[in-house]
Amino acid sequence: MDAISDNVFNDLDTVETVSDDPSLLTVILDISPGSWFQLRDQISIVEVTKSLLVFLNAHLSLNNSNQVAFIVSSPVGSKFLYPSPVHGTEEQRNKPTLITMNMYRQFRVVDEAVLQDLNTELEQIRNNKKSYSAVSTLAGALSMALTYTHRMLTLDQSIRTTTQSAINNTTNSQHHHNSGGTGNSNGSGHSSQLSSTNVKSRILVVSADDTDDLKYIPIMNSIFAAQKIKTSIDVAKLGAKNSSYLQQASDATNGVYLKIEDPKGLIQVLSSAFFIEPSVRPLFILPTNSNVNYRASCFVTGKSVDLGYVCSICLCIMSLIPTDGKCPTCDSNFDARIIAQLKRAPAVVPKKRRKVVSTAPPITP
Amino acid sequence: MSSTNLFKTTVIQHLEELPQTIQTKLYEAPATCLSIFRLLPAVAKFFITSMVFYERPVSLSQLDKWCKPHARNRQIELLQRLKALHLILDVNNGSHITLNPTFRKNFRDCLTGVQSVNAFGNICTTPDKHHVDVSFLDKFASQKWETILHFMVGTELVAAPSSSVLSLLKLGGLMEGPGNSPKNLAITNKGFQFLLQDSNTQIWTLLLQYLNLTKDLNMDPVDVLNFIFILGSLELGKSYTVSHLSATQVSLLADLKDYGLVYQRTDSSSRFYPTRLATTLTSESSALKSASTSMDQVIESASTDNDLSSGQGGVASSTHGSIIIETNFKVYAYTNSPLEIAVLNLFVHLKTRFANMVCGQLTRESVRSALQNGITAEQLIKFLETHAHPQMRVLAKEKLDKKIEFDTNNNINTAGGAPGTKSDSNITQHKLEILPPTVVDQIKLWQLELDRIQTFEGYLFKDFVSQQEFEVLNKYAMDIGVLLWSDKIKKRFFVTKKGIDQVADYANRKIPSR
Amino acid sequence: MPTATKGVLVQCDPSIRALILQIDSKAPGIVLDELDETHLLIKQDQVMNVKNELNKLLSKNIYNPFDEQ
Amino acid sequence: MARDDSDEEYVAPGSPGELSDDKKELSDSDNNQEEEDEDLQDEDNDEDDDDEIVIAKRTRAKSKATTAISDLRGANGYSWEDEYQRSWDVVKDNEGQSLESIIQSMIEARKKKIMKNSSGSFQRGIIRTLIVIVDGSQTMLEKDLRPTRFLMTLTYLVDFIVEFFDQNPISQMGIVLMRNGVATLISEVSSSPQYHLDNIRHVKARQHNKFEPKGDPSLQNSLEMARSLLMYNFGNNSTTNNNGGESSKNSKEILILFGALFTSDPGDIHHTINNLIKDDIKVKIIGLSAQVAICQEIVRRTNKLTSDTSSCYGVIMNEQHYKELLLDCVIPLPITIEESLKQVKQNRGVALIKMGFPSKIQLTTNRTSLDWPQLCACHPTQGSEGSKNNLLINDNPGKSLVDGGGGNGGGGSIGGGSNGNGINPYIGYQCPQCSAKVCHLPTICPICGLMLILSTHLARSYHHLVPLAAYKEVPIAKSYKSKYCYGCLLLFPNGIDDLESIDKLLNRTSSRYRCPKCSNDFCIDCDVFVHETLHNCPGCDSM
Repeated sequence: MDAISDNVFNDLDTVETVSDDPSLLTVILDISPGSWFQLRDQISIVEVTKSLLVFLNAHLSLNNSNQVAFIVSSPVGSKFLYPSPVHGTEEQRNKPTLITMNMYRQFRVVDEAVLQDLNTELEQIRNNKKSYSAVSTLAGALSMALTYTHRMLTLDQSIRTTTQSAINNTTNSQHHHNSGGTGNSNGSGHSSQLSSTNVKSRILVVSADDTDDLKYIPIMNSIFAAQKIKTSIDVAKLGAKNSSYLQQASDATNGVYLKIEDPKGLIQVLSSAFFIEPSVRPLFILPTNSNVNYRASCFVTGKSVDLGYVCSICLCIMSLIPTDGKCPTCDSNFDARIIAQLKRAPAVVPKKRRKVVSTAPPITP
Repeated sequence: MSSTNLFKTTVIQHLEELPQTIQTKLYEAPATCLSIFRLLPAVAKFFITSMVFYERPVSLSQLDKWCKPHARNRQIELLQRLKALHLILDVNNGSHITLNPTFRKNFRDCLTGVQSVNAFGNICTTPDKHHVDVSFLDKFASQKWETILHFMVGTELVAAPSSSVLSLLKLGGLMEGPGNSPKNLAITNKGFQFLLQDSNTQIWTLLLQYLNLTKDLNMDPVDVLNFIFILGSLELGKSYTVSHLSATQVSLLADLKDYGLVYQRTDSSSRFYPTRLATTLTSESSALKSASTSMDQVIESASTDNDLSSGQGGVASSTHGSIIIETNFKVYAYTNSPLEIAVLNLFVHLKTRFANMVCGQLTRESVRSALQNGITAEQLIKFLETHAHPQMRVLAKEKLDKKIEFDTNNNINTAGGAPGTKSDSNITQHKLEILPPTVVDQIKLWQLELDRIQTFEGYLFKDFVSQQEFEVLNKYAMDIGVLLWSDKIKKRFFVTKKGIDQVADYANRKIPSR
Repeated sequence: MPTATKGVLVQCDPSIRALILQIDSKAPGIVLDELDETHLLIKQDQVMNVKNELNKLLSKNIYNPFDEQ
Repeated sequence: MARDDSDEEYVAPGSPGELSDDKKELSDSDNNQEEEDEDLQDEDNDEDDDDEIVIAKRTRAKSKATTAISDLRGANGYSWEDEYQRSWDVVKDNEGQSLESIIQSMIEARKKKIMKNSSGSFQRGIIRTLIVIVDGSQTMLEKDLRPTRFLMTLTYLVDFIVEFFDQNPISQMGIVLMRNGVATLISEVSSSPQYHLDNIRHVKARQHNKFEPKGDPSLQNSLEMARSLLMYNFGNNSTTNNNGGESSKNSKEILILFGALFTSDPGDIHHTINNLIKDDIKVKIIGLSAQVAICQEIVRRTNKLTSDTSSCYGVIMNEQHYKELLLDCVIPLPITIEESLKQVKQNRGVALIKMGFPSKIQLTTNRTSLDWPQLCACHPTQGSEGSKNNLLINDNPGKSLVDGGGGNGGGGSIGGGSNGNGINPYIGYQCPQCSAKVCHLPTICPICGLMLILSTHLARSYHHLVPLAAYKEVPIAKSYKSKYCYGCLLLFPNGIDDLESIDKLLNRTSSRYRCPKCSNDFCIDCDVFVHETLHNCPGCDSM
């Protein structure tokens, strides 16, 4: 076959390789009140949401079969705002619409759902004292985004009988109610099963949280799962500091991480740097403005460490040798002799140092 | 994907050829902006969005920084395209570019939802006495559309489409024959090719023909295009008022009704319903599939028999593939629609027919007859690919994944080192092979076999006296581009039929004068 | 003085050329001139004839799965 | 090509055969087996068939008892022994009950089975060193696995390697080919999956000449080679330090993929077994044809099992089962009670390892990342063969540059030089202790000897340490409190009004799987995804 160099055989190769496959964009907005309070002079959650909605609209306008999801993560819990399973009940429908009726239907459906639910969500946070102290639930939101993405990626053709019709019911009823009884829409409900094998997906995390007190293991698990289902995690970080976990998340999944200095210009950044579709990523040089820090965090103090001790049983990372000689996580007793060796003052003489080293398992001979 | 690209380029091409004034007028309608944006290639979309919210001109060198070196060519090509559409404009002597201000404003309005009231059609607020639901619209659309297709394949016992459709078919070169009487029309090679495309492409082909007609009909092409693009953004199952439409658009409405794009109960009715064919005009694939439409209906009826869940109906109407091809060239198509069978019959040797499927085989003869009808191997392959059974798609996908997995595997240990970067470049090395490669190659070989000889009419010049004489004429023939073949040693060359007069003249002038 | 001969230039691969010559040898008067390895000059009115003959010859060597049935 | 997916599905019929009969034969065949071992070479062809059948039955009985069998294919063991099952036979028409629900519950049952529940916190030897011994003897040319045993083994091995390093990122592996009476090292001990994959591909490419399966296998030779490889990679430490802590944090393992029914050894294999025990090396074996007594002994003694060797010695029944057995070996071995007791007795704690978590160095301009080759301090420690083949930049200048500052760094090379190990020349990592730059992780800093690792490497193993509790299926009821899946918003089917009809529909499910911790309901797809891939409960983490 190689000998055939006729143009009939070459024609296909010259066809544009970048496909216009539908893609799924999941936006995760961290609305923990503490962090946004810090930024109150610069931007408010509502303003950010407005920018994000325009961003979602732009994503929808790329392709009729493109889909979006919107998840908020707050100390109260993570929740889908769109597609929202509870949305569309009678009371909801009678509420005054927040979005002008003239907006393009696909956009309006999404924007309306997000704005309405965001308001109820913010209300809840206001009434919930817990929200001022609790830790971030970003890991949970990421997990939800991944399960949702997984669902969209692997709508199995062979089991169309129930699952797909069910999924269609979800999305369709969605449209049905939101758009005031459209009946069967040709929007996401349809495309979801049409494109089951070639949907591309990505996740955008918008967070202003500077505390970086994310749960380490769940975040890491999410990253690996994202790698496996080939989903990029983009991160737009507002606030003062970089988040090392989120940096790792985007770096490990070929995502875009940007720390946004001026939140006022958020929409411009969203519509350029964060608008690189997964299908065209190979063609672009991805923007970045930070060096990724792969430091782990200490299991005891929660601080990030670059030189630490690792329990050989449970692999937990410690910045200090525990005083009781016990692993804080798995309770195993550490070998006293090894601890003694490690506790010895840092050796200047290379020979002594080698002794320290020798307690580590050699990975390379 | 490939076939949709086909129609996209044709629509875009059509738009590119329009004069700038018309283009700018087009960009005044938000719906049109949105639709044109959708028709652009993915990379172009990115450039546009990155400029929508950026007021200042962008320097080209800045733009270059976005692209990886191997994508540079594509980027330049795209920018040319966008310039032809006048979506981007040169400023500062071509060192910077900026977005067309009209387009920028309207597209931005569209995204932020502040556009004028009428931008996306005017919904009828009053309920319709005659209830119209989505399934009715689907039925209406497919009936209308299939009538046209059936007429083209020559299925008997089908009412001929309206005369406007017929003249359009004739004008587009899809059918030919004396007069406009339906009986006299016969399908052309182009018509065969037309049949193999998906319905979106087909509709666009007809609509573009229609656009060409607008001048003769004294219609404003901007008005027509705007209306077509608005149709693409309407909601299925809703009725819209006719009263807001311009006179041109109202007359257009009547024609679109003939194609099944819109439903209007009577010509004087004050409301119209867009059908699925219309609402998916600017979208990817969810339109009725030309040949598989009827097969969907089969599934649909089957599923109601089995009392499956209610959601099934909607699903089925957009299922696409139904054809399975094996490596031994056997073809199985789950269909009982005369239309699809007729189309298949163009290039498949059909052997057996069952209640819900037909079996056949791709043979040299069957494919040759298709090729002789002017259908290209490329088109056959594309048709088979787009209509491949989902199961084939799934299998192909699995195979591809395996290949990529085997090749890269570098996202395992490089948790830190951006796994995507490498594997992405590798993905491009493998293509999704939905059809068995043997079949694809063989179809191509059959096409090659068909043109084993290439023939050119013309004249052979020989018996030159001197080498110099030969050289002079040979060079002249080459310069005016009519030389097909030449042999310096034997002093002979061959020129095309077109070129013979010029070359003979030249010879007469040169040789006697010597 | 050069002469111009009207005809049809046929471009093909050597194997096809051989086949055309074979056709010519059976029914002479088709090929006007043998130009080189891949080119022949044939009579204008014989083009369809040559194509048909060629197809017949080529089809001989093709396996047709329906022949057996 | 089957249009209907269910054609592929073999649904297990009810419990077949009687165990007692098989067990009787089991003891008989044991005798057979012993004889067989004594004159391994003379194994006769005409008796072969008989033996095979007996042995086949035996393994079948075994597997059944331990339930570690493929549940997708026939439950009779060998798929070809099964009564022919038509997928449509399974579907019983229950007076107009919808087929759909039956099919769905079948699918769910299948998915449920795919998941293997392994909750409960284990201490595992997570830093593993594994030597895979692949049989390359003549028997591997058999075509009972398509296209040949050998080729299929290599194909599966690729999957295994990928999976192994995915789950055990800080482990090492080596591959030995057992061919023509000798052991050949085809892939050195390395922690780079790419390196192994390249070598496997190499073997695959030359399977018809250089690596053609040939001759007899020698277990002893290969075990000895594997042992020396393992000892070499551990030796330095245990001799200098002699603290013995290795046994708990590092496990030394051998996995044999054995197609033959005999071994042809130069010496006493029992001696080798004793050595293996002494060095605390654990051997797992997957047999491709039948159980062999000597294999059983190796497995039993090295794993310190009493009688039941089925957990470490499996004989495949079909291709699917082969894959399952192989992928079972990916999961780190739990530390046996005996060992942990030993630790307590000797009053020796577990080891604490000092590790560095280097930061990534990538040249960046203001906004964009740049791909720019960098120098590094590490040298191609393994796969020098490979690095010779594809050298990006001349090796020599790099050497002189790094040697100037390097202590025991040895020869340095420019980052791209050692591409044999799948190293990206554009990315560097800086040792937090001595600021040397290395080009790949995990590794040991060539300058200061600190173990360098990415936190992500460790993190990949964490889900083994904190397993997610299995979701419980919600019992069938008239109505449920959840309407949709918490993870993916899939609508659940409604409750069944007619509870009486359930008896007829044996397989019917509620399609809801509830997390015991957060009490959120998930669909079967999310359940599988959460437990197999994500290892996070979206519900628990969102609270």
